[in-house]
Amino acid sequence: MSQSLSVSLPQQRRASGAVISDRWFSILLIAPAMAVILVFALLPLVYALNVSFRFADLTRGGIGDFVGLDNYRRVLADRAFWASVGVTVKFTLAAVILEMVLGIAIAFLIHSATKGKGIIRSLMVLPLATSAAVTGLFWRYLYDTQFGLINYFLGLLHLPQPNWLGDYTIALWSVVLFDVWQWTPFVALIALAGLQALPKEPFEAAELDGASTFRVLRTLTFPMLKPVLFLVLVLRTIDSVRLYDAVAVLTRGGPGTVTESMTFYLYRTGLKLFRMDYASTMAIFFLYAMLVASLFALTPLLKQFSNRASEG
Amino acid sequence: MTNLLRKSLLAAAFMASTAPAALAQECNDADRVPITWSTIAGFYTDAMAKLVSGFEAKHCVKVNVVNIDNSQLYNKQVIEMVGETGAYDVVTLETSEKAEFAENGFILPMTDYFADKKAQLDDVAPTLAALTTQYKNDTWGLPYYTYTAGYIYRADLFEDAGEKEAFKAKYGYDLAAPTTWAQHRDIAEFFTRKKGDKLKGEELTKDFYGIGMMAGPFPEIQDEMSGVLWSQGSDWLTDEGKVPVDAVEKAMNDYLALLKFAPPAALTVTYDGVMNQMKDGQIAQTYSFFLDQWPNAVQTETSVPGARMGVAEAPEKKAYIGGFLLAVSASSAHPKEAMDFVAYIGGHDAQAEFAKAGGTSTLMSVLSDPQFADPANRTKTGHFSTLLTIFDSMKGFRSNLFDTPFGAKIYNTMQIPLQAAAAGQIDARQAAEQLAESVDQICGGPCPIGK
Amino acid sequence: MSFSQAWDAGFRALLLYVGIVFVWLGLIEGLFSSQSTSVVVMNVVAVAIAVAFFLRARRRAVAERARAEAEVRALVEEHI
Amino acid sequence: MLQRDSSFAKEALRYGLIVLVLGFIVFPIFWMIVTSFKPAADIMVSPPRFLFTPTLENYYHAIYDKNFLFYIKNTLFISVASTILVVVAGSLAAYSFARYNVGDGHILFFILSTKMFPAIAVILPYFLIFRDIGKTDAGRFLGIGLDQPGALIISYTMFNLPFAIWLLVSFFQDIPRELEHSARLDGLSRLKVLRKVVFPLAAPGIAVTGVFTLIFCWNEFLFAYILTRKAASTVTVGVESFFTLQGILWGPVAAAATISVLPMMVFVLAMQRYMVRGLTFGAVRG
Repeated sequence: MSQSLSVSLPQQRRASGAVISDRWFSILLIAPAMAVILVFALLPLVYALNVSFRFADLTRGGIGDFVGLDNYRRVLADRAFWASVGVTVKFTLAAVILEMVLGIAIAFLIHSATKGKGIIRSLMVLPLATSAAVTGLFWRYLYDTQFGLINYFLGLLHLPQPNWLGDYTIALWSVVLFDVWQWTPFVALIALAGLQALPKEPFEAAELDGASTFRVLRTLTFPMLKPVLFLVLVLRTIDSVRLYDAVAVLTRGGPGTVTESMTFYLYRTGLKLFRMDYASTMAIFFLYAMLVASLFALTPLLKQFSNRASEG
Repeated sequence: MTNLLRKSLLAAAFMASTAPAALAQECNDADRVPITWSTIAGFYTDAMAKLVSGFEAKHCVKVNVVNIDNSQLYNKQVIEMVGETGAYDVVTLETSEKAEFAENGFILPMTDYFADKKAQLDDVAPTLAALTTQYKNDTWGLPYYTYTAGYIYRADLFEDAGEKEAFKAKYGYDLAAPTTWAQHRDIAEFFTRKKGDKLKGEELTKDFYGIGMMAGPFPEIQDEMSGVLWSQGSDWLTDEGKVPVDAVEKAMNDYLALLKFAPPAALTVTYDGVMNQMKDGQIAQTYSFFLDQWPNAVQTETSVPGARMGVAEAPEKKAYIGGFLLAVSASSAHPKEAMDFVAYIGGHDAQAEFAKAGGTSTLMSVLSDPQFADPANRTKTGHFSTLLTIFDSMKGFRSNLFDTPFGAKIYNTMQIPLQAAAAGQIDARQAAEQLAESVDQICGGPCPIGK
Repeated sequence: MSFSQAWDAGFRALLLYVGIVFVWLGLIEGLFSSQSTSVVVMNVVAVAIAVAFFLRARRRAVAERARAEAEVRALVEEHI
Repeated sequence: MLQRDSSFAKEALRYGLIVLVLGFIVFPIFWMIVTSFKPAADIMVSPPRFLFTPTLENYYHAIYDKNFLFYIKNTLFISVASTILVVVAGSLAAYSFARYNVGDGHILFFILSTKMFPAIAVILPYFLIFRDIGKTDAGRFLGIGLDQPGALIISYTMFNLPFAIWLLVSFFQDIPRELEHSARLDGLSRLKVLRKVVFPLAAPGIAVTGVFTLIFCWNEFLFAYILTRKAASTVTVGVESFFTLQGILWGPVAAAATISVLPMMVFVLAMQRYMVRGLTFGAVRG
């Protein structure tokens, strides 16, 4: 991964006669974290790999015989699995795009506000501090067609009153809306912090040159914000793909399976049907897809990390 | 049931529950054997605490009650069983889960334990006992609560002269609690009104619906449909362990026909939603509905002026028979004490106490106790007599769903196609076929039925 | 080829191997009448492709290293 | 940027929009808090009631009948302990990655990829691991086992470390090496340099990481639910105890939810000023 030719820099740095070398020091520093991660990440992975090649219905005798690749064949041929992949992709695209666009827009809106920034920011933090499992419940209450406030207000305005969570054509979008509510402030706050951290000089120079607002945005603001926005994008994507809480509390995958995300299907297979073999196999597919995706998404970030780390 | 028989049952039950009293005379807190009971959260908590201390007074045992949300109870218990942790000594099982726990050795048979307590066993409503405690000729515990379904309706609407007249004029027969599903549909249609229409001669300030239904993403949709399916003489599983696609399709179509008269929230709620709609005066009747909710439903009489609630047997005299079975975990370190606890909670004294608090008892001696038929107790136990009728009508009934060790998994999956059809995503035929397919997948072929 | 580069190439080759297995099981296996033949052929193909990928990465790394060394040498010579 | 040509109308429009956005963000939480003060008879009614006699009944029920503060206490202990572990272990590791580039990015990638494995797939192995650890003497001594706080603390530490390390690496890279070099030349040991120079400079980043970790731990449900039974249950699990057979007790749920959200809100609000600089994750450099 590293393109730098690691010539003989370390020797130079070992100037001050320490007890241990830099190399050992650096390894000692990561040791505590690695110990935890190795045990609690690798053991479950080994377990899942093992189980994915076996028959394993936990309610019937636990982990059983070796069955070769049968679980993989079955998962690949499982329509419900692919449907859940579709739901996850749809949800992730919709939620992440909406959150990024709205979040950035809100950040600009607040950034140029002259007064009350502190209080605005304080209020924006609130959804982040709550758990989807709890606030989701109250969104269910808001969405309710008989008692919910949303339809009540729509009724007052003589607008159509959709069955937010019961209509199979919009249930997924209602889950997206909930996610947007919870996470747009996160994007907005980070984008706002990014905006505020931007250096003043280039913008003053651009102003002197008489550059248009749009040109400033395109050539100065966005390029400078890009790293932080990219980071937020990656964070939100990883979280959205693992969508579970919101679905569990709002729709439980329903109506039918229209909101059944991959992780919810995984939950149903693993913790309702107790077919750990399929569940583990699906988890491995999931991991595989994420690894391939992150190889593309994260390599630039990691390269940046290691380049900066090996710079003197 | 004659008076004499009841008295002898009472006496037997009394003896069974008082016998060990002498043993526990000298008991230090340190000597108490700890047992843990996993049960449903918020389940008559106060009454249960009293019952538990009643048990602790007689036995040298400390009972630890763990409350779990109903929708998570099954998987939480299975995980502890599979892990053989012994964390739960007494588990709480839904009717469809019994066969799985019994077949896979998660719970201990109590046949021997009850060998000399036959009278207590016989006191459990026989219909309920057959479905909840029996599997492959063994007894697996005692049910301590039943949510057997019936029919709950707004009696004040049914007795209103104007409504009666209008109904008769429209349908040609008298408005009364329905005895067939066709009548039930007519009533649902009849009472469906828009805001501004008149109900009982008064103008409605909000939409009114003919029926409240539980088509949300919860297993209760199949409880509702069970009554319809069973009254057709069919079942969720044939004796060959297959889903009868045609019968399910028909039941599904009946269900869809009724759903037109239910509030839109029917697609997102379960029984508590229906009760909220009832208490807010939005619906006229239920479908096949859990009678244990009667104390809840009666609150409509205070929240809706002029309302009076009625309870009856479900149309065609068939409805879901449900009960929470108390069973003893195979990994329990103290099975003897755990069994004593099961016998105590399912026994007459505790059940009578429980009924006073509004719990729906499973014992004939309690259900038929005259004190609970007293009009003064109507708001808590007004449904007991109806329950007795239902048990009587359904005597000898068995469902293959409760006799297959895959019952729990099927039960946790079947709402998916049914609900998809209710939401209009697929039609009844597709739902039945999808159900057949997923049941086939769960069982890996035809489901074994253990009789 | 440094250890780091070998690791990287090896990891990618492994992902490639697994990917081929998944695609094979999902799309190609149906064309075979015997499952065991399919599995054997699949493994041969997947291993061949993964190894080829690794070797290519190795060749590139070696070439790049040689080029870089040549550049350094040139620079050093210039300075002298 | 836009300030220079802002007229009054424009400013009014801006604040109008801001109020709209804030309304959307705050309203659901506001409604939850309102519900927590409603008598049971005023909650599930149509049309919704905006005027009612406030009551503390729901809080009474949540705190006294359901002993909700017990869950708060558990959660507080577990979350704070996990956060401390994550911040300490994460900072050390992140510094190592940032300065010494251990593993040339591969270990960092591996650490990140552990976050990609779905939690639901690891929950049963975790259950079995903690069951077995709990049976050993060490497990009993350290309180690591099913239904003990240690199991959750370790799980949460594991789940937050990748994210934490990732965030922290960029903060440490922002610290000029020259400072460390001169400190070293002044004769400070490497650990002293870490403590006296590096960590104080990276404080905003560490704070942000800590805040996110704490929020995650506080709000986590699945692990808390599977790995605990009663003694170590956390607030998210505790809220479930209001889902009764008579239906969801909306008033008490709202009260419990308000109580459980409150500490987080206060904490986040208190940290908010401090967080602003940290929130850029060191990714924006002037």
